Amino acid sequence: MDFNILIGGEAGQGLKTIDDILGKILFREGFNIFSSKDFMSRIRGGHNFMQLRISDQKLYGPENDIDLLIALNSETVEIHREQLKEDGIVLIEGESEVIDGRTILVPASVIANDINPKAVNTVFVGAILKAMNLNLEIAKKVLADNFEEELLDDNIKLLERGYNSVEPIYDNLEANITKANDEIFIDGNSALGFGALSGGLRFYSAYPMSPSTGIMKFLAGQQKDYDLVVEQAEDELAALNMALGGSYSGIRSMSGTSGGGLALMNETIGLAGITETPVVVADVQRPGPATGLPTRTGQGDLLFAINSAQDDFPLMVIAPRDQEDLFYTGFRALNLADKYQIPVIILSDQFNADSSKNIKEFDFDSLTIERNIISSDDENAENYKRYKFTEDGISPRAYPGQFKGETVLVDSDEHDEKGHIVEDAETRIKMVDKRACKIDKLIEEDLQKPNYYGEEDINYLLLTWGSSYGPAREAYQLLKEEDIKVGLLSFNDVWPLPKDKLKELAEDAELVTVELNSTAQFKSLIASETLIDVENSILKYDGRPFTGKEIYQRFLDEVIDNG
Amino acid sequence: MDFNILIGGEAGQGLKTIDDILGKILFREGFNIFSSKDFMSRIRGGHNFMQLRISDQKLYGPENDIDLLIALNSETVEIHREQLKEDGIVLIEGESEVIDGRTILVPASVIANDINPKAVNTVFVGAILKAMNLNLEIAKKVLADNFEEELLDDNIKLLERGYNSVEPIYDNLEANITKANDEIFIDGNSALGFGALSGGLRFYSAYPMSPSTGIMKFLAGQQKDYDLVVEQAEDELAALNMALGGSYSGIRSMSGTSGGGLALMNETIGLAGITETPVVVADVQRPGPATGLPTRTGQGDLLFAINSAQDDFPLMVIAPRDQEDLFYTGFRALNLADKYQIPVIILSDQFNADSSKNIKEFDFDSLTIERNIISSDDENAENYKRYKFTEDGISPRAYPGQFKGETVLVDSDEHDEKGHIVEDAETRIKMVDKRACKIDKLIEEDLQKPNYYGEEDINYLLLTWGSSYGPAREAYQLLKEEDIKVGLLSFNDVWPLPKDKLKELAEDAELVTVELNSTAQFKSLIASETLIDVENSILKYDGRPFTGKEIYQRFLDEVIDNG
Amino acid sequence: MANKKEITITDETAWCPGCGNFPLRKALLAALRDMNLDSDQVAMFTGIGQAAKMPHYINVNGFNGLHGRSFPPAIGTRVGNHNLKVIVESGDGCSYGEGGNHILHNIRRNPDVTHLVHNNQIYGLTKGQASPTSEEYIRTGIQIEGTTAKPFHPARFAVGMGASFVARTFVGDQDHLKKMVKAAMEHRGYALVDILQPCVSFNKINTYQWYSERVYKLDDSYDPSNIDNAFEKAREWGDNIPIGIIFQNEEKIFRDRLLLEDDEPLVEKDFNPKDAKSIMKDFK
Amino acid sequence: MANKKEITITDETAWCPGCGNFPLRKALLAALRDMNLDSDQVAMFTGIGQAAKMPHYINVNGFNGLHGRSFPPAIGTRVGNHNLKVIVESGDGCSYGEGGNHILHNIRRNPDVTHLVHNNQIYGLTKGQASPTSEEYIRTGIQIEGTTAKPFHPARFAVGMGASFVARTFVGDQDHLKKMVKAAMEHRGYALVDILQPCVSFNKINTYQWYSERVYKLDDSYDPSNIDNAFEKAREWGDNIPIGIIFQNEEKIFRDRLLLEDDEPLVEKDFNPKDAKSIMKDFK
Ligand SMILES: Cc1ncc(C[n+]2csc(CCOP(=O)(O)OP(=O)(O)O)c2C)c(N)n1
Ligand SMILES: Cc1ncc(C[n+]2csc(CCOP(=O)(O)OP(=O)(O)O)c2C)c(N)n1
Ligand code: SF4
Ligand code: SF4
Ligand SMILES: [Mg+2]
Ligand SMILES: [Mg+2]
Repeated sequence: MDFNILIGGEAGQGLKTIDDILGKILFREGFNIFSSKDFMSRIRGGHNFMQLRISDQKLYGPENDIDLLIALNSETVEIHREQLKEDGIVLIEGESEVIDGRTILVPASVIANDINPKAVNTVFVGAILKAMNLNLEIAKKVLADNFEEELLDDNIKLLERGYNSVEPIYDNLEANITKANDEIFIDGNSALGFGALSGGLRFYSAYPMSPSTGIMKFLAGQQKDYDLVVEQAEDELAALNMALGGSYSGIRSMSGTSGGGLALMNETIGLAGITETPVVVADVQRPGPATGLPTRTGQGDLLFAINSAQDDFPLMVIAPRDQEDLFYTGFRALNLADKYQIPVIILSDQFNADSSKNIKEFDFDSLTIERNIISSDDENAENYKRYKFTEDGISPRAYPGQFKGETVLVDSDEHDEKGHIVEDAETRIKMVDKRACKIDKLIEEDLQKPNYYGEEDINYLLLTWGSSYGPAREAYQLLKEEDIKVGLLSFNDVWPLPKDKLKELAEDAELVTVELNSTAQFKSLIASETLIDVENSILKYDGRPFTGKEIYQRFLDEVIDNG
Repeated sequence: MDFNILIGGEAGQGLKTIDDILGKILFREGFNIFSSKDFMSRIRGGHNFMQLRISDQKLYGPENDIDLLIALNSETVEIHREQLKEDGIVLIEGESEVIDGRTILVPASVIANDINPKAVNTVFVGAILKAMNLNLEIAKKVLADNFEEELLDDNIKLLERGYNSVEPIYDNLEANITKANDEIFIDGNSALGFGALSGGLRFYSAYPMSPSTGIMKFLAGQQKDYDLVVEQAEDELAALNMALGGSYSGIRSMSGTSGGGLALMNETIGLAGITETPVVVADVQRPGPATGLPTRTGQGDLLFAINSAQDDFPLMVIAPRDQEDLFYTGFRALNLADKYQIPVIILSDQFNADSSKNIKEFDFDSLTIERNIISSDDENAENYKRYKFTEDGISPRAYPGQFKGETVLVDSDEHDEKGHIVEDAETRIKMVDKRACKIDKLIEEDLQKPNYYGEEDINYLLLTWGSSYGPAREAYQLLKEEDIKVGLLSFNDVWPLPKDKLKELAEDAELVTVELNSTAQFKSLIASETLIDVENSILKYDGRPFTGKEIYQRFLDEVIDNG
Repeated sequence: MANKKEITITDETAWCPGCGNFPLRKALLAALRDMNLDSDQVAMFTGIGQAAKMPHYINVNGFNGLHGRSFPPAIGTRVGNHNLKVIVESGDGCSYGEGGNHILHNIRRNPDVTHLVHNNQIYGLTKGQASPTSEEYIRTGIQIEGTTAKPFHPARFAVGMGASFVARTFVGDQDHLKKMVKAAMEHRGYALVDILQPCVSFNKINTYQWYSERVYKLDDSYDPSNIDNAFEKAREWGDNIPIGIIFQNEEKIFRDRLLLEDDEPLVEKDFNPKDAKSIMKDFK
Repeated sequence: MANKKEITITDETAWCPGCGNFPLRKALLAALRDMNLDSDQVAMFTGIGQAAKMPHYINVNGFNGLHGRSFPPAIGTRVGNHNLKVIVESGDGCSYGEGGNHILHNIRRNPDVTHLVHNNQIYGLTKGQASPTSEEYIRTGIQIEGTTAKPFHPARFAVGMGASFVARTFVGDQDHLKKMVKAAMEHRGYALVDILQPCVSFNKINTYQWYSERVYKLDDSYDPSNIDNAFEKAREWGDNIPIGIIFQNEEKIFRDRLLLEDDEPLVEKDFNPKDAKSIMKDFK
């Protein structure tokens, strides 16, 4: 089964509530679920839509063809009519013009008017559940979790009336419930924030920017339960500099933004580099440049993130592939930043951030925090040198006030072991080399290999970084079903670039990157790092995510037909 | 002849005056001259030095071995003793301890005390000229140009007394005067500013930052004679945004900074990209990251400049190779920015900026300003569309108020032909493609090929971008003298990268980039753009420029011996 | 179609129904028309936010730049062509938050620019975080128990800084708003108009009602040239919020300090590279 | 060697002989010693400039960050460890120019931070361009006929903004300077000390003599808790320049508004990933 629901309407009509509640219900019912969102950059009006795809199989991304179209206004039908499957069904407000036999009218406003005119959306949820032939048991519990007590009764009434207003259509969806019990249903921004919080994050300072604000919101909400400070900075310059100050004082600190905000943090990323102050920055990408398409998705910041500031210094860039990865990356990035005393940039994107799916519960047993801060019995605690030369380039880290009589001095100028300004050539060279060699150790000890899906013997290799993994994974499966000898190499760590598996596979396969940008940035990166020629790139830069079928089709058209 | 003078002392001792005056004198005498500076990031004290190299041959860079060491303090002798040639001479203040037979005492303070205790430096100039066996005629004229009338007499007296205080040492330097008459002696920052001014620059807004401030200073000084506004901005964010506003209003506008300031301009460079607002930014590089080595030189911003902001958009990066190039680039960059409606980044560096050499007078006959602003009889003047789709991607440009009843709207969001915000996929794709295709035209019509020096048949190819050209040119000559089959390919335009000549030469030669950074950024760029493997890189990242001999020697050690 | 020169507004906007931006735009249009300005004579510089979308909805020249950077491009345009009437317009977050350094230093420059700030005391476009002007007891998804800083008071700040024109008005009073915009545009120099503008979607505190109950007009007895009075009035906030011209003073403007020879706009001046040739003699 | 805990100063500096930074450092050292602070108990945050080199010349914890960004890292450290005495110190260009937005908003946060600004009315390290506080008639290589903006007056601005402690002092009066630094450090909240500091190399206007002839001390009759008086005093500049505490007021500080459970510094708290496990139930 592969069942796809699209809910569309104006911003401000309460789409998100339908989506949230329905998503949770379907998740709790036990379906595999993938939920994605398409927002406009406005608060009211326009056209927004959400997609809920359910299946008995694990899902990796959204799908264009619609089984059930929930139209909160008639414009939604206009816009999405083409996507409706032959046997697709439309659920729409009662007053609207009927399109064909497969359109079901929901008298949502009429029903809502009786109880709460603003709660049209709950009526719709009821109607949808009936159409899908699911019962209301779980739905009521979800409502109870979502509404304050004084609103709950009304909403349950609305749900039931909606439920009773239509007839069931699908009768065997429930047969497709296969999901395991130990799963959660989480969006990418929350997963990333959750991962960082689990890593002992103490300070998150950021300036609101779509689509990254969800991380801040998740974390802000945890402040009462955890020893955590979330501070809205006056601008992105302050945001990251504040985080550096937090890190300097010894606490784990992080910032988050989107590309335009990252573009204000460049000098400070260099500061983290030269002062060797650990810090994590999440760049939740959207299309640019400048303001671009504020609420949409893209993967155009790869080379910009890697080349984050003037001159050379070590940094790491990680592009988590999905919600699960976002959690573990949030955790791991803090560990790596501390271990190597470097800035770590996490490249997420709107698609990753705003989509939810069912994933395994996070494995907290696997998580160990490693601060790499020296203790008072360390030999380096006396006559403390913040930038002591060591074999692996990593100096003993202490924080101000930690050791009686010792001070900690960090400097944005080139400096000596104590942190004092220097200008001599010899120290400069040693310090550049010291900083650079930390990356060698990172490559050896901590670089995550890309995930490989496929056989040994392939003709084509799909290459993804970050969130294109999901749709590409689906495409990979579709292609394999056609007996095309294809593999998928999905990168999470992108800088430094793990090369071995790529080199091995590249020997016999034709390479194809799949990227949401217009210049094939990953192809360029591969060329500069390995001199390997990527023959094809499936690119998209309209602000919308890939679907698996789309990649599949374009692969057939652009790669095989041209091959 | 190759005669090298080093003048050293503390900051604040008036070294720069000696250097300026002596440089001008030697230039006017008719020597080929190369003058470079090594400053510390402080105002007084420390150790600064300047080098004046003269020759009968054209000079391309500085030289380490010293013929004449002018020591304003004894520390200077300590520091530079090693560099002194066997027959080198030291001129030093009278009171200092005598080092050997080749040390000449100048009773500069004693002489100065009589007339003006602060003018020790003029005494030194006199002594140096005598040592070099040059007469005072030109020197007096230079003093007259440099000093206000009330100070002139005293300074001439000081000059003469200095002259009379020592004996001549070299007797045939004058025989080496070969320089043509139609030359000028100019530093890189002035040359760049001069080029831009000649290009009709109307507005320069910047925030002071070493080593770029000289551009601003040059231009500020022209404000009374030209229709030009130089504005010191509150920060770099303002600086570039102001320049964009100038350009929007229809005037040529520019900003300048160093790497740390460029790191604050990234978002705005993207804004120039998406609004298609022409603008030129000079990044006068210094070692980084962050504050780094503020007064020293480096070439570490190449990849940072190319990947200037989030997501993809067209821009151009030019790295002028010397003072002559800086002038023409300043001019040309404004033309190209206007023609393609893109941001153009000029990558200079401290070595380029603060060095002076004798070059041909600029050829004003070759300069034509091309604004590419439409006039009122253009068919596009009515119902004006700022972002009209055209075949080559270049839309007709007009400025606000230009046409009665027409408005000009530019937008940082993705937009339609009129400049209004859009979010639809179709327009987004067309606009990205429109912007991107401007670069195809640029590559075809305007991209400057690298200069090639050498034969057809070579074993080794030196590759430089920007200012390393000079020292590499000298090294190339030294290597050729050893019958090594070497060529030199010197890039000026680096983004987009002109590839043809490189591909042609790379077929049979071993490639060596020569760069002032620690990661061989040009090598990476070549790999990503051409898949060509650069086998060797001669790198330096201590903040000092290359010398020709140094590259020559390292070539022998690192390339040939390892080859 | 209206005469192309005439300033017009669009039917469509991306603003929420009931938003204070609509009456603001209405009064702005009326002011510009009253002043007989053609669409090509006005240039509007905005940042990013709901307010900042204004140049898409009113037919004047527009530079819709970056969040926080509405102001600097206006300076560039003042340099290039001072014949244009220049309006800088944006939200409170954009103008006082991200753009704080620019207002600080442009008060010092005192350019001939009208600065209209849609002060809805909230970040609208990003869905309701506290802005610098939010009341400290506001609760949002980020400020879950109020803000971590006391509010920024634009008029107080601007009078403190010595701005040459400081006014406050409210979208609920069309005549007043129009009057303030006109006075600002007629003022020679920098003129800040802080405009109280309810955000019906996200600001549940500072509603139309909230403002209506509190604002009062400065009457004729108030002397806006007296800095001490101005500072006192500028500090009033809470139960009584004065609207009107709080401070005004004629001073040198930015352009007066430039070293330009004459009054011809730079954009209209010709230039030939050879005009610069003589500079070469300095390097001889 | 002195007791390691004791705060000491270096012999070597990169400052010019005769620079006002020396007496400034001397008084700072005296103040810190008077307060019995050990070197490890103080953390100093600076930007870039001559003034900003201070942590290299006095032995306390130091974060010598970016030009204009001296302040934000201090906030991060206040979050992590409020047991440290935090000083933000930098030049006038760094603090009021490039860093303008941070002072604006940190006055609103009112963190427990002492802000020492070496106000030499010039950009020293970059060799003498006008700073925001330069007199408008200054001539420099860039401002060839004076500045294009009127000067920024730190005290006026800070009082205008409602800073909780605003003082001005002069390096020529060691006792006063020391007293001001101590008062600022004892103040609970944000304390700005604008320190008049001659730059002997580049500022030929505001010399020791210039300041000495103009400064006068606010006497005991002056009440720094009265905002109207403060605004009047804060505006005095030119022939008579008041030094002393111009305004002071106790208010909520930044830390008071955080949602932290107890007073233990975050840096000393333990954490186990499993503590966060229960959040998973929200996603069930
Ligand atoms: C550099 C940068 N940071 C953040 C954002 C995200 N952003 C867009 S609008 C906005 C706030 C808008 O608030 P305000 O200026 O008050 O305008 P309003 O929407 O309330 O009219 C923010 C934070 C951005 N576009 N660019
Ligand atoms: C982003 C950035 N812009 C510019 C500079 C160059 N810069 C260094 S110090 C300085 C001015 C210093 O003036 P001030 O803060 O008054 O300190 P002072 O040297 O006078 O003590 C400038 C502009 C820089 N380092 N970084
Ligand atoms: S979000 Fe608020 S300010 Fe923005 S348009 Fe809607 S009501 Fe107006
Ligand atoms: S330049 Fe001025 S401020 Fe800097 S050290 Fe020298 S005298 Fe002091
Ligand atoms: Mg707002
Ligand atoms: Mg200063």
